[in-house]
Amino acid sequence: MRPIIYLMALNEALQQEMERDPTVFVTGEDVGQHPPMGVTLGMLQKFGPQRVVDTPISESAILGLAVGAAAAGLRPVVEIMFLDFLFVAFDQVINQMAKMRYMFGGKAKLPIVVRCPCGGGYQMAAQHSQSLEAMLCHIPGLKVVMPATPYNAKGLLTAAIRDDNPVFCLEHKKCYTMAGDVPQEQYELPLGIAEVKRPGSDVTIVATSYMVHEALKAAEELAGRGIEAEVIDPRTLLPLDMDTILKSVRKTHRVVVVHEAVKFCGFGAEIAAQVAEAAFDALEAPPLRVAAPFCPVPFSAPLEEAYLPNAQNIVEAVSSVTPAKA
Amino acid sequence: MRPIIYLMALNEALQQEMERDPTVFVTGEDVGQHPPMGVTLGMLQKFGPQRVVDTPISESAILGLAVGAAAAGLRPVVEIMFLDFLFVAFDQVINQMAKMRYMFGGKAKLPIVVRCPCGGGYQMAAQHSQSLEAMLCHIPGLKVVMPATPYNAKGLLTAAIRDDNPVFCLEHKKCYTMAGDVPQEQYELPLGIAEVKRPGSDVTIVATSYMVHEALKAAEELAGRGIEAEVIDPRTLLPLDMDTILKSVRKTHRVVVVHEAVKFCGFGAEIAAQVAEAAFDALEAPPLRVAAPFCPVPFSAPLEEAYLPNAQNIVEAVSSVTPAKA
Amino acid sequence: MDIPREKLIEMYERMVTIRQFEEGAAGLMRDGRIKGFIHLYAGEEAVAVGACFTLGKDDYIASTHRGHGHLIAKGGDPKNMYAELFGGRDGYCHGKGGSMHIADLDLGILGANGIVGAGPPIAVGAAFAAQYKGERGVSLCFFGDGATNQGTIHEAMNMAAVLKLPVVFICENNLYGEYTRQDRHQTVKDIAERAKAYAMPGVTVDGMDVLAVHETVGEAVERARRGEGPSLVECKTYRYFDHQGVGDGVADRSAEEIEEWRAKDAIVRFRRHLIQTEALTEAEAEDIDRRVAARIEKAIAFAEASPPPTEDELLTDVYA
Amino acid sequence: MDIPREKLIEMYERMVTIRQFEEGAAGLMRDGRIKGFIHLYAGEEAVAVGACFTLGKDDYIASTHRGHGHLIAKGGDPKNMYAELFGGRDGYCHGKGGSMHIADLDLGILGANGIVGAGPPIAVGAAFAAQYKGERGVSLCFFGDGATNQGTIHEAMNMAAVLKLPVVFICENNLYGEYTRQDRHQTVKDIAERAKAYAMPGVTVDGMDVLAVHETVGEAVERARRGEGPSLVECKTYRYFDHQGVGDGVADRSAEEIEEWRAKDAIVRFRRHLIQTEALTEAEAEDIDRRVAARIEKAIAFAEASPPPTEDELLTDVYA
Ligand SMILES: Cc1ncc(C[n+]2csc(CCOP(=O)(O)OP(=O)(O)O)c2C)c(N)n1
Ligand SMILES: Cc1ncc(C[n+]2csc(CCOP(=O)(O)OP(=O)(O)O)c2C)c(N)n1
Ligand SMILES: [Mg+2]
Ligand SMILES: [Mg+2]
Repeated sequence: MRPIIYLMALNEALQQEMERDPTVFVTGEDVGQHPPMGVTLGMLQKFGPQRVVDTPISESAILGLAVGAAAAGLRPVVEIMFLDFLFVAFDQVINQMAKMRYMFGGKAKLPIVVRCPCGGGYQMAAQHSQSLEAMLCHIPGLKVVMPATPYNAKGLLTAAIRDDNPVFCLEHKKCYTMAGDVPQEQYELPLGIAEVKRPGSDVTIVATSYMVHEALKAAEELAGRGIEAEVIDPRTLLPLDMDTILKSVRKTHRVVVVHEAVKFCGFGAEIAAQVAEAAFDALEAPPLRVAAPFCPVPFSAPLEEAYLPNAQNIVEAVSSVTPAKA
Repeated sequence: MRPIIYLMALNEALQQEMERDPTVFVTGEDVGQHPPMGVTLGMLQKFGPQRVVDTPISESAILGLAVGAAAAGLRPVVEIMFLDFLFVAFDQVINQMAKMRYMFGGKAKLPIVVRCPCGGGYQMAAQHSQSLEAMLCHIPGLKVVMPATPYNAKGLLTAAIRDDNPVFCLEHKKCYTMAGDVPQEQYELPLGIAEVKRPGSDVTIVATSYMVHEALKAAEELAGRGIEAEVIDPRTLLPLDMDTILKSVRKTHRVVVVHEAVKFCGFGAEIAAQVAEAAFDALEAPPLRVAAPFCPVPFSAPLEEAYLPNAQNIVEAVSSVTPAKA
Repeated sequence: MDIPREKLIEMYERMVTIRQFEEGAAGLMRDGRIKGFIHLYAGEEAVAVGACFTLGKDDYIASTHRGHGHLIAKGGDPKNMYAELFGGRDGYCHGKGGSMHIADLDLGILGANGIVGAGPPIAVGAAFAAQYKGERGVSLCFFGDGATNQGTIHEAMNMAAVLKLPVVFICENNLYGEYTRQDRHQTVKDIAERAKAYAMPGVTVDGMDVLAVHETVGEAVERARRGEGPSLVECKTYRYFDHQGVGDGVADRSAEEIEEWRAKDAIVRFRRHLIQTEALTEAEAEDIDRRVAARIEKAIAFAEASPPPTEDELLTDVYA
Repeated sequence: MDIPREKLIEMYERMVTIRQFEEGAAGLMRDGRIKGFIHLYAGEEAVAVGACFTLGKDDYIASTHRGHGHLIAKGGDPKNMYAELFGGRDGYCHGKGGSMHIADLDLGILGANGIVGAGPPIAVGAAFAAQYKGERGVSLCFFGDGATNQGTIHEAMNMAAVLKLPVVFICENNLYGEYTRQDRHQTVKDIAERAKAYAMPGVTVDGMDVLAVHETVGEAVERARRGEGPSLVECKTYRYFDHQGVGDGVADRSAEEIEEWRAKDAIVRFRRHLIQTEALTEAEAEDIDRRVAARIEKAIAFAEASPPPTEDELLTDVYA
């Protein structure tokens, strides 16, 4: 293990898997000659233009290329430059890659990974800052991961590439330059297993993507007040490891769900609803959600700051449902 | 009032509003010469090709046309032949029409209506049967209505056309030929107001779109067993009238949310989560959801029947949380 | 072009199979024995057969909502196709897909598709795979005149041209997209013109002449196999039924227009040609027609007897 | 073409304003005084000014991610544009949009756009509105060479052609889409070729020559106003900065190529022309440059002083 940054962890996952499996290739806009976020740096030089394929600006054709190539036996890893652009080509996602296997009676395998940077924090405004994972999670046939750390990024991406289904890997821009220990050798983190980032007995905080870090900050502050929060990162949103979440809530009797997307119809609603249903008797306080307010992501720095959920919001939400101890 | 079918109620709303307001026009594939579901029947003859505009098969251009025309002062009513096709052009929905007003600092008004048939039941399989309202409801800047009866269809569509924001009117295919009393004269049903379809004291059933009818059937059957269900149709999903729902739940202490879309990350999660948060103390049983299982809509009749939620499923869910009385 | 007699006869038989399959399907629909959406291919047989007979087993096709003809031409079995229309377990998709989603990757069929314009990018992907693997495979995609106004087709052609992929784009210009006549949905007459936007060959061919289609597509396929990139072939053709369902098409098109095209019927014409060139006798041709009729009849019986899937299959095959 | 002297001078001043605005923005970005994404227009001034000077107030434009030049050309005020880059309340969008979303419907500006290819369908919509209202208004949309591979642009051109709408499609072919050279993202060289797919006029013009752009676009605009439908005008041009941000562009393009284009600088060339034709003296030209510099300096000061929006504005203007 050595500390590397998140984007290099992704890069390493891609490179090692491409070395291992000649059917893996990466494609997207400028992934070869000028990797937008740097995740595919150095790969064109190493693997050549047949396996690191720059494309025209044509998201539907890029995703369609992945669908056709996967159906014909390859394992494409697509980069969509910003998650926001996926919706230009959403048909290929929800009506094609997600449904082909089922519609064809099990006759197709679509081992596709679609990587997309997501999230705000860099004043990129309403069309380059969104968190729209909830839409993908509503579509049977897809899988969705949101790694928050370099270690998880490498392990989940490796597993995603080896998975025989379309997997979306949503990478928060704020995570790209975070450093963390990552083994040099290949490893897989099985999809669908949550991680308990911090044990605690008083409240369960379920946080996704970059919000995991805000939740951990909040937990530190709460600990100072005598409240021990258990922080859970689902890591995979679809399929979702509810067992780990429910086990925690049955212990803490309280839950706060945190994500950067807007609250209304966000992923947090699903977790809150499942907790309310399956752990009804265990709950001693209403399940709460901390999420963005119902507006597009604003450009201006103070507005964007007010928009993005943070540790302080989490502390407040937790405090409102957890009796003070200290 | 006289009984007319749902699709004629929509037709009447369109025609009367076009007579009243010369800036209203309708457009979409074959809306003029051969209205796919019949909603725009007779309109080309009456209003001519400038106001009833057949288009090429180009959903992005159709929605873009609506956006530009609305920004320039018209009030387009677009038909997307099947809700499933909206995702071919989803960028124009989520990144353009929904966000322009906000991104432009309030300088644009986008009075657009997008009408889409949705839902299953006719063996149209995975790409012509979906219910994906939850995706639209996750986007600030949009409004979403799902009328279940002819009366609501006419009133909500009229209000939608007069609204200065993009409004999606999702019309369940099974509703089109349902008859009901509808006033001849124009009327508006304000967006954002739920309707209590049936009063009851033992459990609240919140159902959307065609599921309202299944919920009413279930309520009849439950009444036979001594359980009085209050059935609520939100009618507008965004903005959502939670007050009416919460008032009911505070009375009945139980809630079952019903929709045809798949459960995971469906609209029901939002209602359940909000109820669990805001009426936590009033709840005497876990909030339940009745919705489709997590798979694409299958073609084969017995599979599709097993897939679609129905009155029986609702009765079972309600029974599991409501003590038997009779 | 020298096509061996056996192949000519096979082509004829395949065209007849498509025609009879569609008439059979129309009958089943009229009788209420099958449900859902069907888009019948009758009238356009020369395109599917002319094009697919240039391909081998390892080549791919991507089809459309009007897919039955392509599937049969590429080797699909009417038994399993009908079973799919019935929603039966022996259907190509075990009843889960229906007419708009029949696929068989073992036959190189990437599926019919309910979304207009969705197939071409997928065909481009299969062509990419062939090129990637260093195989000589090609990928062929069908789409209608109406579909050419979808952005996806533009993107697919551009992508294929840039990456020099072995794809042949086959436009079935049957003059209508649903009920909209071509001159009301685009301002070009020959869709082959659009190839210029990608600096690729674009040819218009008589889509009622199976040999002409075969020759033109064959050249494009050979070009693709040689690594010289994609082409666009526009086939002028006509559908006999309504856009959707089993009407006779007169609701929206003039009786004269329909008559005019029926007079050019591809099967009648090819049969006449085969007899004139003595590839076939009248009696042999009738024999084929009868053999096909028997096969279709048996296929329908097989399909109708196929049990529907059971409820416990509802959640299978969502994920691999 | 006879352009009155005042207009020529105004065009020159507008080009200089764009250049200086962009250099000002680059400076602010380098100093860390503004943040976010900016795509600078320097080098392409002749296109925006040549095109927009054919329009009146009631005509519309739809712009791109590289929008500053279009906005200034159509009458946008540098003060409020800079204020937007600072995220200030006096910005065109009250700080909510930033560089990629500046719009002003009162000026007929349908907005910059962060989504490549999203503008043209919207411009088609504004043209529809003009036609619908029976006005003589036209709508003009800008997009890059890279953008022409997006399906939306194909759809928009086809739709405009079918409905014979008063739109002019202006392709700013600056030879690159992000870092991808044109010959790596499409196989045609002259994008004007693509007009053939819609049977509309397609012309290629020297995008470094403001008078040539003005004349060519002017003809297309007149055609549109006469109700004869859309046209495509391709302008060959070049950007001086990096695709995004404030680098000098040498990271991805050869120094020779950059030099070659800088030698054709549209402002230098137009200035030389004005002086040679005695529309302007050297001194007058310098005067203009200084006046613009002063205006830009004041605009930046104004913008920097503009207070940011307050938190209570976060949720305003989501709905009308
Ligand atoms: C994205 C999308 N838009 C619209 C439709 C509805 N639709 C199905 S077939 C069709 C017409 C297609 O016309 P064409 O491409 O000419 O094919 P043809 O039916 O004539 O064979 C339309 C509009 C669809 N299935 N998908
Ligand atoms: C749908 C979409 N895909 C990709 C991008 C990222 N992107 C922004 S600008 C750009 C290049 C555009 O090239 P071109 O159209 O030639 O315009 P130029 O930047 O050269 O002016 C790309 C790929 C985007 N903004 N939207
Ligand atoms: Mg057609
Ligand atoms: Mg460019």
